This record gives sequence, C-alpha cells and structure tokens, in this order.
Amino acid sequence: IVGAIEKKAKEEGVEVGPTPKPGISGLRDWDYTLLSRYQPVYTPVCDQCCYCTFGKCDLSNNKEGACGINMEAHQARETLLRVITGAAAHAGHGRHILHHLIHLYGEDKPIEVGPSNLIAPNTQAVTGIKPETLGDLEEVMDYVEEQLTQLLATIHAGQEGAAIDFESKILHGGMLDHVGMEVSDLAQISCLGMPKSDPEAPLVEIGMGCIDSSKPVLVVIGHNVAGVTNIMDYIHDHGLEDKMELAGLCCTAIDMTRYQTDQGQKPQAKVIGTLAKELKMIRSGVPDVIVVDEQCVRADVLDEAKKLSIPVITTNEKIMYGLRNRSNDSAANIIEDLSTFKEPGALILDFDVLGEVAPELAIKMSKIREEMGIKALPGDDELQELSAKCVQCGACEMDCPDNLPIMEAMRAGVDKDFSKFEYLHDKCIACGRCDQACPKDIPVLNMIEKASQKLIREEKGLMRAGRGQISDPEIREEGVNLVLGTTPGIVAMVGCSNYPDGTRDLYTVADEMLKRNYIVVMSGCSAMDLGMYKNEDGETLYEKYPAKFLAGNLINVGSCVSNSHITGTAIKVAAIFAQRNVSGNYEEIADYITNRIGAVGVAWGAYSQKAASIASGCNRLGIPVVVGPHGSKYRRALIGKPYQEDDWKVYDARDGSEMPIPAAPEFLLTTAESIEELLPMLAKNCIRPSDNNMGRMIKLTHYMELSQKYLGHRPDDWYKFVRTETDLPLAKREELLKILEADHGWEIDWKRKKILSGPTMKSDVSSQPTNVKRLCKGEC
Amino acid sequence: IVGAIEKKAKEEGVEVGPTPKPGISGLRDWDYTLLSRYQPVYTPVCDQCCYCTFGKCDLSNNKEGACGINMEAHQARETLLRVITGAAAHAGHGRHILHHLIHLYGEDKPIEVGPSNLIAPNTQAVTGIKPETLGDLEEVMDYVEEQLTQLLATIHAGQEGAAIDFESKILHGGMLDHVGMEVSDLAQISCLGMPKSDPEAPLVEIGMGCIDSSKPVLVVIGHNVAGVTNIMDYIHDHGLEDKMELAGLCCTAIDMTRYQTDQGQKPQAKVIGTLAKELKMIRSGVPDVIVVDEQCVRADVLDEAKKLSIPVITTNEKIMYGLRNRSNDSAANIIEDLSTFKEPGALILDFDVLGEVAPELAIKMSKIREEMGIKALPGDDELQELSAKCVQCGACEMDCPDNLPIMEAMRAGVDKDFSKFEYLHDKCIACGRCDQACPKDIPVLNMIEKASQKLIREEKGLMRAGRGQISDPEIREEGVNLVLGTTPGIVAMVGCSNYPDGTRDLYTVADEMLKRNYIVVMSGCSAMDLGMYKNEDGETLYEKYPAKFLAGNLINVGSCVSNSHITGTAIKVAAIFAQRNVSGNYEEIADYITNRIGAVGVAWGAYSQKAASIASGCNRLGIPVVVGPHGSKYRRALIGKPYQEDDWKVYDARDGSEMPIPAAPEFLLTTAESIEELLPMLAKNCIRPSDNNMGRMIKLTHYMELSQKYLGHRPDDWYKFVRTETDLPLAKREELLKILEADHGWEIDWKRKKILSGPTMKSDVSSQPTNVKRLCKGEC
Amino acid sequence: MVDTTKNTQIYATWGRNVAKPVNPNVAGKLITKAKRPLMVVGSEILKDEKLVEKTIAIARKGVPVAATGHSITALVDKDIGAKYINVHSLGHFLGDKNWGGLDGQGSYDTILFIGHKKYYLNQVLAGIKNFTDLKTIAIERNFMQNATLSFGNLKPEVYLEALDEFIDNL
Amino acid sequence: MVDTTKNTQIYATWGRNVAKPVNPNVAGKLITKAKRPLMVVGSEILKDEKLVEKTIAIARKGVPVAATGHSITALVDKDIGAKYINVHSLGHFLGDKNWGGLDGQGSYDTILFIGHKKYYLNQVLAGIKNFTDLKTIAIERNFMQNATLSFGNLKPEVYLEALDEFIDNL
Repeated sequence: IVGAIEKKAKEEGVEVGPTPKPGISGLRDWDYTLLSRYQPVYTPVCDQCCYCTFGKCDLSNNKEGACGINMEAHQARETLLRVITGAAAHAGHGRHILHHLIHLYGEDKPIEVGPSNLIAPNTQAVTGIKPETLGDLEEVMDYVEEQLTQLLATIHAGQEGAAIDFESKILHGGMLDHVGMEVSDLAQISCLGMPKSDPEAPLVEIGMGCIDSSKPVLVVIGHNVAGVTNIMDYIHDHGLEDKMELAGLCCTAIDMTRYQTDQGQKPQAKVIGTLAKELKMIRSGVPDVIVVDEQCVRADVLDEAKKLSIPVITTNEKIMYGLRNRSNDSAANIIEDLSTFKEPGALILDFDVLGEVAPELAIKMSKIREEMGIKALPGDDELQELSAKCVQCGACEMDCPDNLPIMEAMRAGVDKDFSKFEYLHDKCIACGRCDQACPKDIPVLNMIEKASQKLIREEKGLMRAGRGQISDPEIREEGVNLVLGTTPGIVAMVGCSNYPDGTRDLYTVADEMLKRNYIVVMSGCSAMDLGMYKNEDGETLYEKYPAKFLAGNLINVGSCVSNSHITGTAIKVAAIFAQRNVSGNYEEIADYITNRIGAVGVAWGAYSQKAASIASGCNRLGIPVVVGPHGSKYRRALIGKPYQEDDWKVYDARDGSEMPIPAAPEFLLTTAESIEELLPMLAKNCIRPSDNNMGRMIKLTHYMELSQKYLGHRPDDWYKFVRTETDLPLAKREELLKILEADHGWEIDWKRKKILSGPTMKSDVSSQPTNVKRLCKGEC
Repeated sequence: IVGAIEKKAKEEGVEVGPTPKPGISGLRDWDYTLLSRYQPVYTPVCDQCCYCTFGKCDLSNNKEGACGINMEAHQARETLLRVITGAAAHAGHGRHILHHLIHLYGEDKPIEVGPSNLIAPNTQAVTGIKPETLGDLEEVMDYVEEQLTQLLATIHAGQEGAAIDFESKILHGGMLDHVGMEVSDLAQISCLGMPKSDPEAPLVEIGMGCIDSSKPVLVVIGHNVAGVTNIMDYIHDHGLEDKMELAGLCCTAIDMTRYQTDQGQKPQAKVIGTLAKELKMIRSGVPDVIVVDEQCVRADVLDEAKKLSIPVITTNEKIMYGLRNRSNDSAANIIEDLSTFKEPGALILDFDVLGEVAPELAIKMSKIREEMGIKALPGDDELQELSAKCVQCGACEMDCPDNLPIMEAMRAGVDKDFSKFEYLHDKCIACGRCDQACPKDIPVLNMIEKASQKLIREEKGLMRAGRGQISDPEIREEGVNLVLGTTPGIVAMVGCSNYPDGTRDLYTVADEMLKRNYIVVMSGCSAMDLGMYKNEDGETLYEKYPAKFLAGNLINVGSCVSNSHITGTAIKVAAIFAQRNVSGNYEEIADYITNRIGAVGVAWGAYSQKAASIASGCNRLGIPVVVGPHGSKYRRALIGKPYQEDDWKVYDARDGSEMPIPAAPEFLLTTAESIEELLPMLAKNCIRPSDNNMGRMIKLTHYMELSQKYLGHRPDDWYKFVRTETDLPLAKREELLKILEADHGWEIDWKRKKILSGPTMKSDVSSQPTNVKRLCKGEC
Repeated sequence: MVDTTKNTQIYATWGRNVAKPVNPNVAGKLITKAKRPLMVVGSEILKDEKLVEKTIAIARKGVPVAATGHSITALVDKDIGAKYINVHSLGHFLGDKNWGGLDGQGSYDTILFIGHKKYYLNQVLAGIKNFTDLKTIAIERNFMQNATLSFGNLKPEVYLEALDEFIDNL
Repeated sequence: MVDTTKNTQIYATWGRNVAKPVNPNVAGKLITKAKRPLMVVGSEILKDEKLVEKTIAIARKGVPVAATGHSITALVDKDIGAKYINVHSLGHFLGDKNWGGLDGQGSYDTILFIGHKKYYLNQVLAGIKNFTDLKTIAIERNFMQNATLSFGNLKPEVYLEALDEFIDNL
C-alpha cells in the first residue's frame, strides 16, 4: 500500500519521506525523544481497573492487577482510550460527512479550501497522500480507521504492558485525530460553501439573548452539519428566513454559520452557544423543535424536551434515542404524529425528509405550544417558595462539579434576594447534577436560570464565522516572524466550556495576549464563548481585532474539526517558510516545530475526550497545551524537569554537536490553576531555541511583565532564558544586568553593557537545533 | 460502495439481500425484536462514570451524570466499549495477519479452507461479499474498521443517550467481531497449512507436564501466530526439533499446532496451556526465552522474566514493553546483547530475524542459565518457613478474585502439611494478586506452585488440533437433525480460563453432554483445558469421542478467531440445509437460527472483552450464551421473562398469524452459579419452536434428567414445553400424563393416551416460525 | 450478643453508596417486619452442613425460599417450599412490579441473602441497588457492600453464632 | 478542641485507600515532627483574607511555602520565602528523589495543603498517593480523600477555629 503512495508521488514529482502511513511503531523513536524530556505524570481518577472480568482490580500504590498490569501502565492505557475515543469521534464524523458529500457531489469533486497549494498539511505529513478530490480522502480515512482499530485493540486485556509504549500509542492516536479532523473540514469547506481561508469571514450573532422567542424556534444541537444544511436550504427555498428562528448549540452552530458564506453572503443562522447552554436553552422552553446530530449532545435532551412538549428529531446513527426510524415516511405523516404527541420524536436519516419536517414542524409546534401555555421556568413568586424548601443539607454543593455556593443563594432567596443565583449563572456549566442531588427535588438549575433572566436577555454578542485554514500566502508573510520570535507566539484557545470560573476568563486571556501582539487563534466552544463579551466601547474582541494571520490578530478557524488547521499552520510554516519536505516526513516536521514555532494551545474548559486527542496530536508535533484545572482529570500530563540539565539539550544539525536549550516549553501537557497563573505560563512557553535576540527579548519581556502583573513578582527563572545582553528587555536592561551580576554571579562589562560570562547557552542565530540525530550533517 | 457489491453479485448470479455492509442502524429493527423479548439486565461494576472530565459522576440509583446520561445508558455504553474492544482485538489481529500473508503470498492467493462452497458465512451474510482471494478480504476489513470506528465514536461523551440504542450497537459490534475473526482464520488456514475442516486433525501434547525442561525451552505467548511460523520454519530447516522444546501459551499455542498439519504431518510444537498458566510457567524458571505476540499476554511478562534471567522478545506493535526496536539489526548482534543481559529483551518486527534469534538464543540461554544456577521456586525446606511468616491477616484472601482459602493452607504449612496448597493449584488462576497483597511479601503463588510439583508433572494431556470450519457436506448431513431436534443441540464451549471452581468442570460438562448425544464444539482456552483430564481408562475426551459434525461428537474448531466457525455453522445450516439466501441477508438468517437451531454457547471461564464480543455476535444471531459467575462482571445480561406470555410469540410465515412458542432460549446472555445449575440450563435452552415431536421429546428428556441428576428435582416448568403427548419422554409418558391431569388440569384421553386440552402451543411441523413480519407470505 | 458490624474491609469500591453494617438482632427484626420477604439461598451453603441447617431453620420461621445455583439439592425435600431459580434472572424479575413471585403471590419487598459467592452476589446486588427500591439484607460471612444492610466480615465460628442470633430474632 | 473528623462525606470514590480524618492538634504535631515539611498554598486562600493570615501564620512557624496558582500575590512580600510553582509540576517533582526542592535543600517528606479546589487537589493527591511514599496532610475546608490525612468537611467558622488550633500545635 505504501508502495502505491510512493509511486504516485514519484509521478507527481513529490518526494516522500521515510514514514508515509506510519503504523504504531513508525514514529516510536520520535515519541521516545519527546517522552524522555517530558515525563508522563499520572493522577488517577480511580485507583481501580474494571476493564475485564478478572477484576475489578485494586492498583493503588502502583500494584499489579490480575492481568499483571500496574497502575502506571493502566493510567497510560486509560488515557489512550480517551484519546482514541476522541479521535474516533472526529474520524467517525469525517467518514460520515465524506460519504454524504461524495454521494451528493461525486468522487471527483475537487477539494477547494482557499489560495493554498498545501491544502492538507496534516494528511500529507502523516500519510504522504496529497489529496485533490473528495475521492482521494477515502483512502486517508481507511488508514485512520485501520490505525484506530489497531489502537483500540491494544486497550484489550493482555496487550501492551509498558506505560511508555502506551504513551507512544497516545501520541499516535492524537496524530490520527488531526488527520480525521482535517478530512472532515476539507470535505465540508469544499462542498458547503464555507469561508476559504477568509480573514473577512462574516460576523455572526451569538447568545441566548439574540433569539427572538416570539417566532417559531428551531434549535439544532451537535457537531455534524450534514443534515442541517438541508434544513437551511428548505428555509431559504421557502422564504421562511424571517418567519422563524434557526439557532444552534455546539459546533453544528458554528458550521451552520459557515454554510454558504464564502461569497460574502450573510450567515443564515444564529449561534446560541456551547454545551453549557444546552440544558438552559431547553429548560427555557423556547425551542419548538430540537434537531440533534452527533457529539457533545446531552444524553437527556429527549427526556427534558418531552417535559416541555418539544419534539426531538435525531438524524445520525450515533444518537438515535430509541426513536422510531421514520426515514422512509412522508414528511406529512411524521409532522402529524409528532405534533399530536403520538411519539416524542423521530429518527430521520433521510436529509431531504428532515429538511422539510424540521422547519415545518417548528412552525406548527410554535402555535400548538403557545396554545398549550407551556410553562417552563418557575415564576417570580415561586423562587422564594423554592428557596424556603431548602434544608441546607449541602447535597447540591457536594455534587456540583465546581462545588458552587448554592446554599448561600438559597438562604438569600428566602429573603427575596436572588442576586446570588445570578452570580452562579455564569459560573454554572448547567450540568444538572444539583437537581439530581437535591433530596427535596428543588429544581436548582431552573432557579438559577430564572433569577438570571435579565442577564440572559443581555447575552448577545458577535463571533467571526470560522474562516478555515491559514493560507500559504499568509504563512509566507508571517512564518519568518514566528520562527525568529519577533511575533511572540501563537496562542490557540480551543476546546469546551467546562471552565473553572466562568466564561469571562477566556476574554481576559485573549485580550491580554492580543494587546501584546500574540496571534490568538480560536475554535469550537471557545470561539463562541469569546464572542459573548464586550469591552467598554461595546465591542467584542472579534470586532476590536483584525482577523489576518499576523501579530495581534484574532482568528476563528471554525468548529471542532477545524482544530486541524491549527496544527496545519505549524506544519505549513515548516513546509512553506522553511521548505521542509512534508509528505510522509512527520518526524522532521515535528522536530522543526518543536524547536522553532512558539505556539501554545489552551483548552481552558476542556471536558471531552476529543480535547484530549486534539492535545495529543499537538503534543506529537511538539506543541504544548495547557488545560484548566478540571483537565487534571484527564489523568495524565507530560511535564519536563527544568532542573535536570541533561534533559534540555539538542543537536546542532550543522555538525551534530550538542547544544543546551532553554527549558521551554516546560511541558507538553499540563494544567493551570487560574488564568492569573496561565498568562505568564503562555508567554514563557512560547520561547523557543530558534528565537533571535529581538524575538527572545520580546518574549522575555512579556513573560516578565505578565508575571509581575498577574503574580505580583518577577519570575525566579527569567535569567535562564538570557543568552546575551540583547536578549534582555530593553527598558530594564541595566537593572537586570545588575541583578545578573549580584545574584547570579555573571560577569558584566559595564562599559559596553555586555555580558562576558554566565549564560549556559550561546546566542547563535545560524545554529540549527534538532532532536533527531539523523537530520544532522554527515549522519544520513 | 454497496452498489459495487450488488453489481459484482449480479455478475456472479448471487442474490444480495437487503442489508449488505449494514451501518449502525441497518439491523436495528431486528435488534429491537430481540431486545423486546430479552431485556438488558444491568449489574454495574462501578456506580460512577469517569469517561470525561465533567466527571467523575455518581450515577447510583440511575441518576444522571453531568452530561445527562443515566446509569442504564452508561452501563450499556460500558458494555459496548468492552464489546468493540474485543472486536478490535480480533479485527486488529486479522488486519495484521492479512497484511503479512498478502505480503508473502500476494493478493491473488486463493482462500482454501476445505470442501466448502460457502467459505465465509459470517462475511457473506454481513457484507454480501463472497471472498475468493486474500485480496478480497481487504475490503471486508475496511468495512469492519469503518464500523468499529463509528461505534467507538458513540462511546464519546454526548453521543447516544438511550440504553436501547447502545444495546443495538452492542449487537452490531458483536456481529462485526465474527467477521473480523473469520477473516483472520480464513487467511491463516489458507496460507499456513492448517487443517481444513478436518475431523481427523492430529492430537497434540498439552500440559506443563509435557515440557522436557532438560532441553532448551522456547516459550511463545499470545494469539497471533504470524511471526511464530518463522521460528518453526527455522527450527525445522535447521533440524533443531529434537534439540529443543517449542511450547506455547494461549491461542498462539493452538495455532502453532495447526501450522503445516493439513497433509497429515505431526504438529511441530507443544501446548502448555491457557492464560492461567502463564505466570506459573514463567515462575517455574523453565523457559529459556519468551516470545510474545499479542492478546492475553500478562502485562508483567518482562518483569517476571527479568527476575529469572529469561530474555523476552516482543514481535508485535500491540505489545512492545518499551524494548528497543532491533528489527533492522543482525541476529548475531541481538543474540549477543540479550545473552549478555545488556538489555532484558528486544522488539523484533522482522520475522526473518525473529525466526533465527528466538531458537538460537534459547539454545544459548539454556546453557548460560544452567551455569548461573537460576533458582526459581522456593525449596522444600523453605515452604514451611514461608508458611510460618504468615500472620493470618487475610489480605491475600480479600484480594484473591475467588477468595480462595489461602490462610488455611499457610496454617497447615507450618506443620509441613502442604496438601492444602495442592488443593489450591487447580482452582487458582495464577493472577498473582495474593503476592501483591501480602504485607509480609510471602510469594504465595510460588508456594502453591512448589507444593503442586507432583500434580504439575502429571499435567499431560492431548488436544485435537483445531480443525477449522464445519464443511458444507457435513452441514448437509447433520442440518436436518439439528433443525428437527433429533440431534438435541450444539453446546459450544468457548472462551477463557477464569473458572469459578477449577478447570475440571469443563470436562464434566462436556462429557455429560457428549454422552447425551449433543454435539460439543470447543475453541480457544476451553479447548486446551478440556484436554487436560483423562477418564478411568486414561483417555482424554478428544480420544474418547470422534470429531465429526455429528451427534455425540467432540470438535475443536481452533483458536479464538476460530469461534467465527461456530456462528458460521449456524449460518451454514440456514444457507445450505434450508437454502436461505445468505449474501447481505443477515436478518433472515438470524431469524432462521433463532427459531430453529438448538445451540448454546458456554464461556464458563470468560474473562476478556473478546469473550463479550463473541457472545454478542452469537446473540445477534439469536444464539444464547451462558457465562460463569465471574461473567456477572460484564455488567449486562439479556434475560427474558418466561412469565410474560406476550413475549413468547412469533409469526407463522405461512400466513402471518401469531403463534405461541416455548420460553426457550430463556435468555441470550446470562450467568450460572455452578455447573450443576448449568447442565440442565443447557438442555432446556436448546429447545426451539421448530422441534418435531421426536426432537422435543429428546430435548425434554435431557432437560428433565439433568435437572433430576444435578438439582435433585423435576423442573417446575417442564410441562410448558409439551405440545402433545408425543413430546413427552417415552419412558415416563404415563406418569407425566397423570401429573398433567392432576396438577395442571389438562384433559387426557386415557384410552388413547392422548392429550385433549391443556397445552398453549400446537404441534405443527409444517409451521414456519419467524420474528420478522416482512418474511411472512403476502407481506413483501 | 454478637457484633457483626466491626470489620467492613473491602477490596474495591463501587461508589459512595455502601451497605450499612447490621447486627443479627436488627436484621432478624427487619425480616419479621417485612410484608413480603424472600430468602435467596446460594450454592455455597452446600460447603457446610451447619449452614444448610441454619438456612432451613430460617425458612421454617416462615421466610419463602428461592434456591439459586444448585442449593436446591439440599433444600428440596425439606418441606420449606424452596423453589429453584437462577440468581441473575431473579435479580431481573425482582425489579418487575408485575412479577407474580415464585408462588404467584406478587412481588417482594425485602430480600435476604445467604450462601453466595462474594463477587457474584455483589454484582446481582449492584443491579438491585441501582435500579430498584428493594431492601436487601446480606447475612453472609463476608461484608456485601452492595446490599442495603450486611453483616461485616466474620470468622467462621462467629458467623454461625450470628446466624443463631438472627434466627432467634425472627 | 475542635473535632474535624466527623463529616467525611464524599461524592465519588477512588478505591479502598481513603484519607484518615485528622484533628488539628495531631496534624500540627505531625508537621512539627516532620524532617522536611512543605506547605502548598493554593489560590483559593485569596477568597478570604483570614485564610491568608492563617497561612502566613503557619509559614512564620517555619514551614517552607510553595505558592501555587496565583496565591503568591498574597504571600510575595510577607518575608516567608514563598516560591511560586505550578501544583501539577510540583506533584511531579515531589516524587523525584533527585529534586533539590524549592530551596535547593533536597526533597520533602511531609506535604501540607491549604487553599485548593477540591477536585483539582484530589487529582494531584491521587498521583502522590499512588506513586510516592510521601505523607500528605490536607488542612482544607473539605475532606480530601486522597491525602494521607485530612480534615473532614467543615463549616466555615469551624474551619477557622481548626486552623487556629493547628497553628497552636506547631
């Protein structure tokens, strides 16, 4: 099979590297290189293993279970399972939408994603395939599915026994995830008229407050826009745009607003928000019909909707809710049955039928539900009564994932002070565990929502529609600044809405880094939440900052599967700016990125297995990722030891000699406690060996300033990043030289303001840092 | 894609049914039919969910977690995860060996598995593909991998929310498993000279006692024989057969003994035994080199082997143990490094290198280890000392999966009575949890093994080498007896060695059912353990009973992947005896089997996820499976309610009318407490609606006799299976008629010894029971 | 008075809902008070003649008996109306309000367990615990964490004493 | 004397190894006896000025301070030598015998925790519990089940009292 790739490549004059379509062991040496510097840190979520029926087994204190596995290896295995689950979610999505689009547009439909030649950087780096048509993507998916099956096989009892090899498999799974995501987005961008590397992608209305509940409201939840486009077409073809509201939750919402906007058209839908808004939206009683597709859809949608007489339509084999398959029925019959509540919903896998049923049913249900006088949230008067029911047992707070102060709100509620419920609103991720916990059956979540109606009505913002990948010309323009560090770095804010302290934190982080000229890249739920806040001038950050791939710009690449464009960007810098061969040449590309591209991923509210696989895919490329404190429950971090000098050395590719490098990034995957801690971490971990003096100076300045601003002190380790006096922040150069002399014993030539001795690293712009011996001169 | 299948089928004159390559929803209606009669019964292994980082969540009392999923749906999801893990293990194995064999023999190598036309019953029923060459199997694997990825995707947070649809997905995963297994075995039988539907497959030496430890001993552990065949070739080509011992553990052992025996050659290796023997074998110190491939290999092999200076060679990407990849090294270098203990082992993915290294290293290590005087088990004198160290704290018994009476053995050991350790030997599955638990670091397992040396030396038996599938001519001969019930049923004893009360139970069950003329089919670990016991005449059951596909015969189909031939047999009966169309016609085939083929699977020692997926694949075909009590930890059974009359009705395909059927099988998946309970269950659950009077009489006789023999009573429900007097056991007909009259109020014509009224079911041999409305006359 | 509540050591946990350790007299009174109790007897009683005796003694006090596994072999002619049933099926039927019970008299409210393998019974109990409102009482030698109430882990001799006390309180 | 051992309710379990509930005086004495203690202070102390005070009081008794998150903002000029470190990294380094500690004086033996989010600290502790021999003591408002020793769940006012008593016993 690999032979065929090389043959095709030869015909096209493309050079194929050593590892097209790598198997599990294909990049193991590279993984071992990374893992020797960044050690796995295991924080089990459970001390037991319940995989097979020898068990369950108690593995505490790294004991062995009945199959001989120890805690360390099992934790790595648990992590691998999460990663391949995430990768499968994306790959499954990709395969589904690819089937669907090939069915509609044929195998020969060209891939069109903007003004790029390197249109599938992840795919090409991994598989060696340069896809040109939808049909070409099928072979890519075959490879991903084969490898995921191999990885899932290793989860079985009695397979891998070594934590380190599970770790290598984790990185393999993460890499596959980015290929699966890329295929998904390439296919849909090409066929569904989505923006193509467009810095001027339109702004989209977002927030619960932007929904006009006086109209029929059709709400779509999920990640896979395939069927939703038929609904949008129907609404458009029948001129229903003004007669109803079409709004989405989660990434389907993002992709709805990308649909048919590549020619400057207006987005045809609104975004409600993230997974954290799902239950709140349903409980509001506003939706007249709910359509779900796949991924990040609450499992209780049908139950919750049923209580409020909202019909639910499932449209994807991954979520069917036990509903009857009506795919071969007429729209009229289905609408009749659902509007008379014969059944609480239907499974419709035929998207033409779906396209008609969903909007028509919404229009019909709107009247019916109004006449029924559906009552959703408690009335003003009830809030006090409900508060009084509370016996202050603390069950809700014990069960709340963030242990929020609910009892306090109840106490105040007795005195008709509901402000404390309002305080909870933004911090609450609307998981509903409080409701489940309350022995008095108090609808805690509904009380929070009711008390926050004023806030919710004001939840109106703007999000830039997902622009797709960064184009080759953009890379050509900005690549050099990234590699030299004069653009201080890329901060990619991705992932879900499981924030430790509310959604506003995202805004704070993005604004701070944008002001400092970092490129901030958004995707998925984070991209949505960022659009919910406005500055003093009433502007969202999407309005405040431009959206090119340039320092100080704010980019939304798109939905969850668009995350592949973030890694794709790094690969493109290596391929286009540095002219490295891409095809099947993953290790060299990853090595280049590791040493030269200052990018950090942040998944501050990460909750999902997909976030774990996305992060692992970044990690294999040497891109570090920080997750919020809930991320500690991913069980496994990759953290280096800055105090172990031997770990921070690379080869100089010019002659294969060893050279010391700064301990940055310090980790590949870790957590932070608060955004105050996060901000200086971001700056510090954008430092790379390849920084020139100007670049290092800029990065160090931000690191030191952010430490001062958010942690109230100058960081202890700032001097370790100094190679020469020109690396020092200009404004404080003299002061810092004094400290270097006094506290660290460095020798300073005060006349010329030069460092004579002290630094462990030399400043040599022409050095070529690499972790891979074979890439050194005279090696191969 | 499906279009292509139908086109090819048309060219070949094959009719393709409605569901070639079904997606997740393709057979959902059939699943719902099964699930309405056999309800999921959830017995959680944990009350919590730790899938995503919203959690962990407490789901006790069927509460909802943070994503909205409830306990029921989560348990179904947990089960699905186990099932697809098992299916992936087989599919991953299949893909690996298929790649390997295509690499060696080419895409056009014909599939040759014996005198059959229907060579791939599972594959053809599911995919509609009739494979003829190795290359044809690739498309089959593509389908399996695509579907497994789709199923793994549904494990992700925020996907399926309904338990019933997870259940349908479980059955889908099980079905895929049998396709993956079938591909694996078809490929290896075709290329590796394995017996081809051979009732005369040779007998193989089995047991720890049959290893000559005075010779160099090379031990192979795992399931995938691909690399092992190179070792066998090397031994053969270099005439080393008599100079060393080659022995295997787990299914690799079974497949080693199948290798090159299809022309009547002698097996070239010995079988040590199951997973439960792995640790005992290593701890004995006998192996000089250990080679592992994949699946059911203890995770501590390397650690345990290292302690006894046994080099370990890993040969498969699924298990690499962190060992250095020496695939591109010379055999001499590797042997040098391992024999000087520079490294504890090596990863060798090049099977030519492996073929040389493993045997040569074993020969070399044998001398070295002898000279070193490696001491493995404690000496006779030490046993008492170690017993005396025991403080009777009970930690070992608390941690033993079977809570075996270890303290008692220790107490007796103080007085030099080691018989109680001997008693533990056969009941102990050698998991080693006792060792891990002991606060005094007493090597409990080694003590058991040492005390049982005499027993172990006598552990010598014979197993019939795996014969592969049941051939078409065999089906033609026996099919009618199975459908009419005159051959009372097939008892398939499969799966692992996690028995509740020792290995001998298997022998008891098989012998009892064989005596009663059931066809007993063995595979995998069960096939091995059955060969370990001899009757009074010193015969194993494999010697005592013939191995044709006829009543009262004992068949070993082969290794774990050969389980596909058991379901394949049922499919073949429908296709060949009943002339039902097979291709892409899964539902009709399953419906036929459900109503007409008296087969029960028993996985008495099931421990693995593979056992769960194998069982689920049987279940989708309507074949019931009983697992031992440890199987309750699979979390989910499928059990019907015999007292709910409406659940036990089918259509008569002649006119679509409803007809009552007996409540048999009563379950699709359940557990039994002891083999005494199991035996009558087996007989009862072989009863089918299609039994003719002779068949029903035979089956009922066995059910009643086994109840009497093993439970000491006549079963309460025997009369429910009586349709007419000729269904009654002949010897007791009069007595039973009296009971029917007296206790159940049936009307009897005593003159003609006829039942006049009473039975709920009619006896009508020409009725055509079906669960599928569309298969009734006038429906389609 | 035997204290059966002291040692509740376990090997693994299910979650936060754990059986309350119970003393024999309390357990006995609860069974007496139950509207519709059922004693589920497992095959492990066959390993000890004394256990068989005590099981029969409990049954004679009027507690209906479900005999699982092959425990029926020791109970079949003892005139206590013991009925064989598979314990996994029983777990399923117990959660069904429409089940007529072993005797057609309707469903049960309090279930007593004796003579079961620890790992097996804990699974059956995990189902009952999470999906039904039934009260389950384990009078086994080992602490059964998924019951509503359970004896702790007991020494063999203490266990027999505890059963006697339990019987006295019926 | 405040009893901090009563309420050890938890939402979820990890397994059979659970923190021993500890009283303030015992916890205080253990820290005093420790060869090389370390107090790890989380950002949650910033939510209550009183907590900051008590943290500083503990430090003043000679316990070295690792400030995680942004707790350093309240500790930086207090002359207690507090050093910032990420708590996840700290968990990693603590298990490394070759780590020189925050002050270069070598690794620690007893770790005290205050001011952390419950779910976050329990994860860090899960790592320390399973992979190191360190003794960990949580003097938090909530029962931290993965510590070696922990206060139970406390009311705010009781908690402050408990801290005072702890400080008195240093």
